[in-house]
Amino acid sequence: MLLQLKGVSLSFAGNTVLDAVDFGVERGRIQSLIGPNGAGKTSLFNVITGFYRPQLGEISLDGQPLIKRKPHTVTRLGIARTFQNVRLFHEMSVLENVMAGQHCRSRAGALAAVLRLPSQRAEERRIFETSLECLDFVGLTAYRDRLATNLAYGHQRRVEIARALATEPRLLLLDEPAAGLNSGEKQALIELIQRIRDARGVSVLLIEHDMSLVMNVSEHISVLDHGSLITEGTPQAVQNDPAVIEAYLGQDDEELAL
Amino acid sequence: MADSTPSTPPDEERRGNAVQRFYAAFESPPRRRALHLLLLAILVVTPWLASQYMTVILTNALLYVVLCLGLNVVVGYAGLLDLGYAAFFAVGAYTIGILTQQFGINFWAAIPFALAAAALAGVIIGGPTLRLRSDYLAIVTLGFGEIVRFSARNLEITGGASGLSHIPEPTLLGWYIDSAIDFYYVFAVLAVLAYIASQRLFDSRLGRAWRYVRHDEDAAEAMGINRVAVKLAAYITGAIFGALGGIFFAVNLGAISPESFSFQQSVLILLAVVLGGMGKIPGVILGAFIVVLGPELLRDFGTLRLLVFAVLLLLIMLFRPSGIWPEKRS
Amino acid sequence: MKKFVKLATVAAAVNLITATSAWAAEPIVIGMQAPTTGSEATYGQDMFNAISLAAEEINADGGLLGGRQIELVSGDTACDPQQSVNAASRLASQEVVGVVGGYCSGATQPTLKIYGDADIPFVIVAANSTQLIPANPGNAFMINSTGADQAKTAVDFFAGQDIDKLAIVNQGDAYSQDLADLTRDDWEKAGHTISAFEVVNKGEQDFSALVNSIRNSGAEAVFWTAYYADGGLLIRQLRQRGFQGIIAVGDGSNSPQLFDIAGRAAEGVYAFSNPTADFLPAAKTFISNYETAYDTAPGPYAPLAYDGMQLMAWAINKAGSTDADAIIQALASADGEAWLAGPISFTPQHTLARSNFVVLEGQDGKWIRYQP
Amino acid sequence: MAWYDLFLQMIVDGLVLGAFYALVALGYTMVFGVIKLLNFAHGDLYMTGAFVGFGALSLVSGVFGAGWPGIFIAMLLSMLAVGCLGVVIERVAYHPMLTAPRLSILITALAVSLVLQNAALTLTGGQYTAFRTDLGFGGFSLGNLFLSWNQIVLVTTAAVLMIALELFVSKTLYGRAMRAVAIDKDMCRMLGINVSAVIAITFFIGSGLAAAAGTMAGAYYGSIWYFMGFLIGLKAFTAAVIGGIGSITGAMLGGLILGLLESFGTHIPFIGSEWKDVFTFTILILVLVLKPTGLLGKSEVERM
Repeated sequence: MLLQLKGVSLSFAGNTVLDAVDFGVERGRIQSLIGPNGAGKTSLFNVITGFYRPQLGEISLDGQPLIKRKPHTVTRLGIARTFQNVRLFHEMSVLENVMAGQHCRSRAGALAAVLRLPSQRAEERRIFETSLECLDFVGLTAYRDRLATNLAYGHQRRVEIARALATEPRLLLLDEPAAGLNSGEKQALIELIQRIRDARGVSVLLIEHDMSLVMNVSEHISVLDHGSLITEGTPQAVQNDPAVIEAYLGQDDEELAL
Repeated sequence: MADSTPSTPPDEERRGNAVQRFYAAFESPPRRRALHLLLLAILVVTPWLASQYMTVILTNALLYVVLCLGLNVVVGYAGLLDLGYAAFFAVGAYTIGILTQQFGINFWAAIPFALAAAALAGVIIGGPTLRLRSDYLAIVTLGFGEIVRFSARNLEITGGASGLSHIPEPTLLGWYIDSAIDFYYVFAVLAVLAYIASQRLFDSRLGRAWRYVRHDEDAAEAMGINRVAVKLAAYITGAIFGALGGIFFAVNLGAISPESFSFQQSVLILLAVVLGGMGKIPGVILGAFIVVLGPELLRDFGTLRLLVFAVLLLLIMLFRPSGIWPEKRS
Repeated sequence: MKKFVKLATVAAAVNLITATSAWAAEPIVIGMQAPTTGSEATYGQDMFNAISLAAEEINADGGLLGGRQIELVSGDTACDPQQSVNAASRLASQEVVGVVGGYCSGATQPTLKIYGDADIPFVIVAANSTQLIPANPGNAFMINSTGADQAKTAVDFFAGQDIDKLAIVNQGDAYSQDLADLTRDDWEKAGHTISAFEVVNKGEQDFSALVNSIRNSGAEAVFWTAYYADGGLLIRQLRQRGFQGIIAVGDGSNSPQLFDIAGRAAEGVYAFSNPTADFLPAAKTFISNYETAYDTAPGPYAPLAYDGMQLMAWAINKAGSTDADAIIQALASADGEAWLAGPISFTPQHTLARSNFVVLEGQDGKWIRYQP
Repeated sequence: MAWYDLFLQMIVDGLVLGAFYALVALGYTMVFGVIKLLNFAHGDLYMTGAFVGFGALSLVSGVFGAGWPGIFIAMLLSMLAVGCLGVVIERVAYHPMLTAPRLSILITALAVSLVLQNAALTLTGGQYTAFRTDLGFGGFSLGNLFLSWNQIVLVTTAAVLMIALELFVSKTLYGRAMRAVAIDKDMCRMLGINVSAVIAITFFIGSGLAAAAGTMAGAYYGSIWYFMGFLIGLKAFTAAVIGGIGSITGAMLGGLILGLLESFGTHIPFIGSEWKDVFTFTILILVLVLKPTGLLGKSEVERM
């Protein structure tokens, strides 16, 4: 297990959001987390990445405890994420956006920058090259000097993924990466996710509502409902699980594209 | 946070080009170098052409360039509203004054202590408060600025309300730095150094981190950026710029008193930064010159000049929040 | 600059031909330094008026050095150290022969170095903190008695009122803190008790806590060493709270405006003051000239400012040239020269050799000379 | 004075001072509640209120005299005028900035403060203006404790204004709308509440209260000047923070607490009067760092 959650519970002002969730992601796997709206999927992401602090439970990455760690530490330990509503640094260039990911893999401080020490210059070059490589990986090198905010939405999603890859993660969390994409872009996304795992050896966990994409790309699916994990397994197994069907039928959800 | 909300799109269209130009400028250094050399030449020649009064005013403007570039790191780069910036200016000035005048320590040997004192002050006030929301931070820094001023006024070691006088003039290789022209060159060197440092910081890992944090704290943190540490770095960097200005301010005047480090002083520095355009180095330098030269040119207007400045600040915020320095166009 | 030199040459040439015709002679430029903006603006304006009046009289009498007219240029210090440095540099750049003025010790202090470096004689007419003495490079002369003299006047006065416990309140600026410290030291040296030594911040309105401390300390008298605006508030609140003891104020509060703010509470308040025009026998014509020219009565520093200009003119004439060192020597040699405010001679430290302080008492909304 | 007399006297003084702080703090907290803006110009509205009140008093004193009746009329006129000024400021300066980055709107507020201050500076030439009234020094003594009639009228007026505000906010439609807007503007818009009008009313009331405090302070202390809003603005903000910013009851409580703290703080050994403001600012910083929600404030919603 790369990522392991044990008995994680989270509540806000008495409302239970996550209820004793046991959950794991195996190394080298592409895994999906699905569930109806309000099931607690994004909260689970926020708990893993340190943005929320669960009241109970343990989280570990490769056996290293993550609980009570700040988000930036979690990222440095090897978990990168994207956001449901793209959160790029709008007023900065695409390349500068991606360079953000390299921050936690570099160390030069103010003094080194002011003196332009050789080590700092070498590091800047490395940041530049790594970021360019990540941008190339998602196929957006041509846009590197554009302002992020001027990019098409689909491209913005890819920049966000490149930025996350630039943190050199072991595990990548994607929060609804296909939302707002057209079918061509979705196909490209599936390929990108697979390349991320195959070419870079990064495990992927995604939250997604588009079931055809989920079924297509995932090797393992976990289903969350009302803050509890109700089932897990291969796409086929989950697809046929009566508990899943009930969870989704329990509410009228037109996004259910099974 | 609302900080990430984009403003009007057409403006950004132009800025897209600005960034392109920014990188393009890197690719054609000869033009930049020529411009820099020209400005440097003007800086060197000016005092030989100007009257003593002009030299003094320009020295003052160069001091403000240093201070404004320092505050620009805090406000422009990292997006932290600091209303007590004069406090760091004061810490630098008083530390040098006390060490050289009361303890007889050599001026140059005292500089590291003054810088360390400012950095320490930055840590003490920034450490616990930088995690606060931005408007709380503004008021805390204001309170801190007043505390420093009141302390300078009340303590014996700082000379009370009269402040310190007879701060010895520094020597450099046996040469007494004491005339107006000497100090003009001292501040010219400081301003050039501050300019280079600002430029290099902007263009570094830390400089980018400041901008990430300013745009979207959560996204920055998700990218592995420790926002409190990064803000603290901005705060300390700004403190050191301010202290550097204060150190030479003290030896230039030879006397310092608490009134030089009032809230109005902090506001004036902030005004220059906002006027020129937060985060834009050439704009901030222009702002510093306007804030110093403007009141001198408006001398005959009396108190009206302060009102003119206040209205100007308001109009800038309402109609051109990015400052008067133009965005580059393709 | 070139043009100026040319003009000067022409003027000199003309001078040779037409002996001493006033219109042809090169004017003597004198700088005035005082705050004409900011909270102390009225004092500064008053000083400028008085200096101008003196200069006009001298010019009408045929000017200086055998016919050269005085030309005045002004520098506004706004009572702010940095602004006063700018103003002083500007005056120095205008190649003034001398400077008359100086109000607000804190703002005057940094200008001393500028005039010292530029070798310009400086007659300080109002600022009187003892902090100015060590900062004087030798070219400045203080014709107002110093804080030390005022402290002595205050101590003599309070001692004469059979008082032991004195409360001193200052405003945390250079001038009032200096006066407060000096008075405290003198008072304690005289074997008396300081029952409270307090500071208020400029612009504060509520002094109730302070008044409580003072009353609680058993003070028999209160000495306010700072300016009239906040002093008025303090006097009012002291009397409102039933403080019955003596209240006295320093020369920063000897303005008639104190009565505006303190109202009836200012009745019976004492003030230590440099001689204001009303109490100077020699100032009768001055007052009427001033009122004709400016449509208002001369303020507390008008006589000293007038004297400052007269002293500078006297020194230039005595030096016989506009050479700075000669003028400085002439100033230092002043021996009982007198215009409105009494004879002027200097100590080796270039401060007034005698104390010019008088005691005033508030009666019916006016200051009158106090006769013990 | 015996210690208990002093103690009582300090409580009385603290209450008077606290009443001023509370009135000004209410404006901070109300504006902060509805648009999450720290209105730097608020202290200067207090100053403006004092000058307008002064002008109004000289107009009406012919008819109503310059005693409390005249002062009350002047105060009401000043509240009205400064209330409108507050609305104009909101419309002209803050409204266009509501979606801008927070840094921009904070600097805008600072700019408005400087404009008001320097306008007053220019108009008055930086001079203190004597605020002449017919108020006497009368009062009564309880033992060594002295209470002036003016103090009693002042505290009563402040209390009446604050009770009226509390009733307005809790009982009227607009008051309820105000609270709703403070919680969720978008939802209010959907429900058909005129959010702009509610914000305008909030500014009107907040500014009006500052003007009331300004006029009363002018009449009580007897002099006004352009910079009088700075220090009280800072202190009222401190009061609002102590009470919990955004909470109306908190602002009142905070004002009283700060008034008492200052009244007592001056008597703490080693903290002489020269350290008084350092003491206040230290309290402000400590509260912000240790308990930013203050005594009665609600904790902020989780991040993200």
